[in-house]
Amino acid sequence: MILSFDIIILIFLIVAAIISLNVKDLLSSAMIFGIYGFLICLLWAEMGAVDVAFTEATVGAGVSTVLFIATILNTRRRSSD
Amino acid sequence: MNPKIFASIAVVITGIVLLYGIADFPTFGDPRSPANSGVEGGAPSTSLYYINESYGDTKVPNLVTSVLADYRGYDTMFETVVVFAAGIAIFAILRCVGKDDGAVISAPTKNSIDGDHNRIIVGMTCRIAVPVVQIFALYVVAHGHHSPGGGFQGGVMLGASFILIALAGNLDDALGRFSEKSYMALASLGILIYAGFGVLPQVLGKNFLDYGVLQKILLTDGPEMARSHSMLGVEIGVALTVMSIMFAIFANLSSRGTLKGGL
Amino acid sequence: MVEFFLNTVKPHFNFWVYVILMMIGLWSLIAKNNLIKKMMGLAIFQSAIILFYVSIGVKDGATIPVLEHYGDYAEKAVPAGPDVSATESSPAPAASNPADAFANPVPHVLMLTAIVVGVATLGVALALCEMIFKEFDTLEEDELLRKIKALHDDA
Amino acid sequence: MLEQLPAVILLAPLFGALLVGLLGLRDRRACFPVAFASLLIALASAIGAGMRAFTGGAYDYFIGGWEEPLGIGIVLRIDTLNGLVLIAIAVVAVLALIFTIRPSSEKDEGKTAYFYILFLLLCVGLFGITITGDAFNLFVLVEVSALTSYGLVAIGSSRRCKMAAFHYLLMGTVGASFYLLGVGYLYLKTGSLNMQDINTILATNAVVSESPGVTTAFILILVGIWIKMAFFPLYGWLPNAYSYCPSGSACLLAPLMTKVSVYVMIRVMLSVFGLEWVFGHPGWSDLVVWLAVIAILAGSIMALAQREIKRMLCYLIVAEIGYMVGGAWLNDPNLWGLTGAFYHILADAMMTLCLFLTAGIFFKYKGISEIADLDGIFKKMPLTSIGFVIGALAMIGVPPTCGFFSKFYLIRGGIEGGQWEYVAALLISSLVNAVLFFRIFEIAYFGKKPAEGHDHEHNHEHEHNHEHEHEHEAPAQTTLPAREAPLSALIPLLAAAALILLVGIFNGQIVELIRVAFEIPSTLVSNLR
Repeated sequence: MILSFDIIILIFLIVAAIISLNVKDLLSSAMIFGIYGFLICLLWAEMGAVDVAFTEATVGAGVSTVLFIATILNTRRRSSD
Repeated sequence: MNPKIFASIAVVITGIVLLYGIADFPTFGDPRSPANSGVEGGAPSTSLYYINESYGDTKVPNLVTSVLADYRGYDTMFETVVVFAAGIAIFAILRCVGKDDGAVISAPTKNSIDGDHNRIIVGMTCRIAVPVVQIFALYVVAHGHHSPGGGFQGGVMLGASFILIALAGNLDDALGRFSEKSYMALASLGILIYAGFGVLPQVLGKNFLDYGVLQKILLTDGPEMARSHSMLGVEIGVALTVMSIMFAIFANLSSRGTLKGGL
Repeated sequence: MVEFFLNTVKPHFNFWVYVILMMIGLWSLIAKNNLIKKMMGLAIFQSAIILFYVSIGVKDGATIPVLEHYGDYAEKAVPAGPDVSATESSPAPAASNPADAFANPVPHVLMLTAIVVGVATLGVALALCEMIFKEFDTLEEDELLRKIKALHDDA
Repeated sequence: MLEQLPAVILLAPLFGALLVGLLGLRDRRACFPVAFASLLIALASAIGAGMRAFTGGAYDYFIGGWEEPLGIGIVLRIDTLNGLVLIAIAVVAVLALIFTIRPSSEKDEGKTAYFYILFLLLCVGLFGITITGDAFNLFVLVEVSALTSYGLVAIGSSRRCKMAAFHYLLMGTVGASFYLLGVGYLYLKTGSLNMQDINTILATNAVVSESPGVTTAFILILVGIWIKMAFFPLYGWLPNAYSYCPSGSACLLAPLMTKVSVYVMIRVMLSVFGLEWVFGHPGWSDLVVWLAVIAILAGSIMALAQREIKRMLCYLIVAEIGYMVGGAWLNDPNLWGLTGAFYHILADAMMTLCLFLTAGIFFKYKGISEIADLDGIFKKMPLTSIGFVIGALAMIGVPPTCGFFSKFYLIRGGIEGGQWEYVAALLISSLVNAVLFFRIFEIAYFGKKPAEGHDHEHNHEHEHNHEHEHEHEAPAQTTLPAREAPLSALIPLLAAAALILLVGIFNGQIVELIRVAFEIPSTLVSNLR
């Protein structure tokens, strides 16, 4: 664990979370959510939880984003907030 | 009530409760914290036990795998059941057999920028990538004992390779390789393998999931290697279920339950 | 301010961030109008909990919980077992406790489960979103509630 | 072989679900026999495992054989309390399954198999929740039961059940997440996940048990469980989810989900934190009892305002949860409140099953979902009406039924604990139930006054049918001749009614079994005072 690295990723995480929740275009929002997933995966790796990082990379950043995009393409892309 | 005001109140109250609890936490990264080395009055720390003894018990160097698949294997079995249940719930919600809802579901028109040339490039790349992804996924499943990885990660990657086929070509291609019948059967089979490794020791007179006694069947030298091999079997079961369900969820979501057309 | 940060926040920085992330998730879960945005809030909420758990298991200067990455520790560790439990109960633990070289594997195991449960929930929720869209042709909560109320009044 | 029973309880429905997945999708006629057989095996092993605990006391089952040191593996712990709950779950599941034997839907063939798979997996989850001795394992099993119940709510094809299921999913996930977070706080302070181990640490190590982290953990776990059980301010999801889902699902979900959550709350108070710790915080008990009082009153009043049978029953569930939570927190010296609350879990499971079965029969075979349409139903369906009357009398609290005895114990606890507001709320709620059900009896027995106008009524029914066109189970024509419900519906209903009477008559024995488990804590609490 490297504390400065830790702090930087955590701040990026908060930024990514806020942006992905506030973008009105859901497809962009889903992509930024994918970025959030990869940042958090990086964080797990940095904290020594490699198995969790691996799972997060495949599940959180990969499959979740694909599922979001599949749903958004089948419903509506714009959101009111 | 305006949801924003309600949300703010709920968030502030929860935040205060959580921060109140944080105040007396051990310092971040402290190896002597209760979680990392136990407290007085309780049983010896499980964490230290796993680090010190699990290699002797199971001969698996990756502690996460040995804890996941053996000591807490019961959890992992139900985690697989959760995935299976989610898959079934999604089929129950979305799947509509033979009912063509023409009004709502029309095969989405392909993007105009996405001409034939792009499809050839994407298709060829995919054709090269998919076998590599699958081989790597199998490696991840099999090598989970020695390096990060295991049934879940490998299973999700295998599922993702089929999702890749569906995304690059179309869903029918992917379903031609991995049909509805086969993913249902494989998903059930995966849990059956896992639970089977649990029931076999019961037949041999030990408790559920007590792999050590399987040395009689697996013909290993000593219960440790029997545990190690059984964990591999269990991981394969997990991988099968996760692979099938991940692909099935995508197939149902992308085609709104018709399993035709796709994205 | 700086002092507060160094004394109170920095030793628990991960825990503070987890609370912030969790509150972001919880707020959007309740206040956002779009169902898919709600689901993103829920996913962030769950990842905050995972952050909390993983932070529990971190040890300063420890490596990943795979024994081979520490030379031949795996062979040494087995006979060293009883000694370790002896040092653990003593008030001033020896700095050379070999178990300190590895992160605590338990939270990692638990969180593998939680991540998979999270994605399973997400899948079910998105399937419900698609069905709701098919029935009501919208995913905005206020419109949905209006349409459902109209349905109720008709009946 | 007998010592393997705790695992068999879970494995039988699990294998049943997989078998339905393999066979049932090809031939839907295979679904019911497989499911029924696996649940019967589960019932038999639940009785076996329970009897062993009733006669020989609590015992542990170590998964994987990991006994030493405590907490490295996962342990299943069976004592008299969860022995009773196990048997109740198995009985309710078997009866609810018989009710589903005739799926009236002709379309959507695949859904029959999915329904039975979800049904069996829900039973797996509930059995697992009941017997586990590991705090994190409880979370995993809660998620098994939660995901399957979302599926069971959404499987109907009514337009509103999807939205109800979505809200249920959001609330359920938040509740489970709070529980998970609470377990995380506990793990951080104690370094253990085993319930028994945590209990020992909190009892012996004052530094840990008095730290803010443990208090926060308790609050988080409690709030999480309250969301799951729809306790008063957090009940929003329940009425929609249970009234818009198909009758077959409702008969399983309504009696079991909330009751098992109450059981989890009692288990957490009793076996994880310990009653001494919980009631050692002055003011908490009063606060929760007041919340319960509000829950009881609010649930009863909202039930009065409902026109639909199922929705009325849903609000009654909210009130009944108030009974149980309040009873568990009464903190009376002899623990009669806790005893009553636990007895009420069993009693309420049977009562709710009976009433939801009746509501299901009325809807499925007569197409009736509103109270006003029950008009003269007693003459048309005499046997169904017997079941309904017994369920209703139990809900009101008339002596030979179990509802009377649970209220008796709860009120005794309230009086001994000096919580008069709780006693008053219980009595008011019984009165409201009496008003509610006697109003229904009047309509169902005498029929409606002619002054109400026949035209209006017909109109009403017509619209009503129109609305439910999309329902998974298409209601039968309302103009059917007077005909009793088929045996597949009558057997579970009359069995549930008989069980209401049996649980009532044998209340002495059951309460004795419950108090065996409270024995040690009860002396501690009386010493405290």
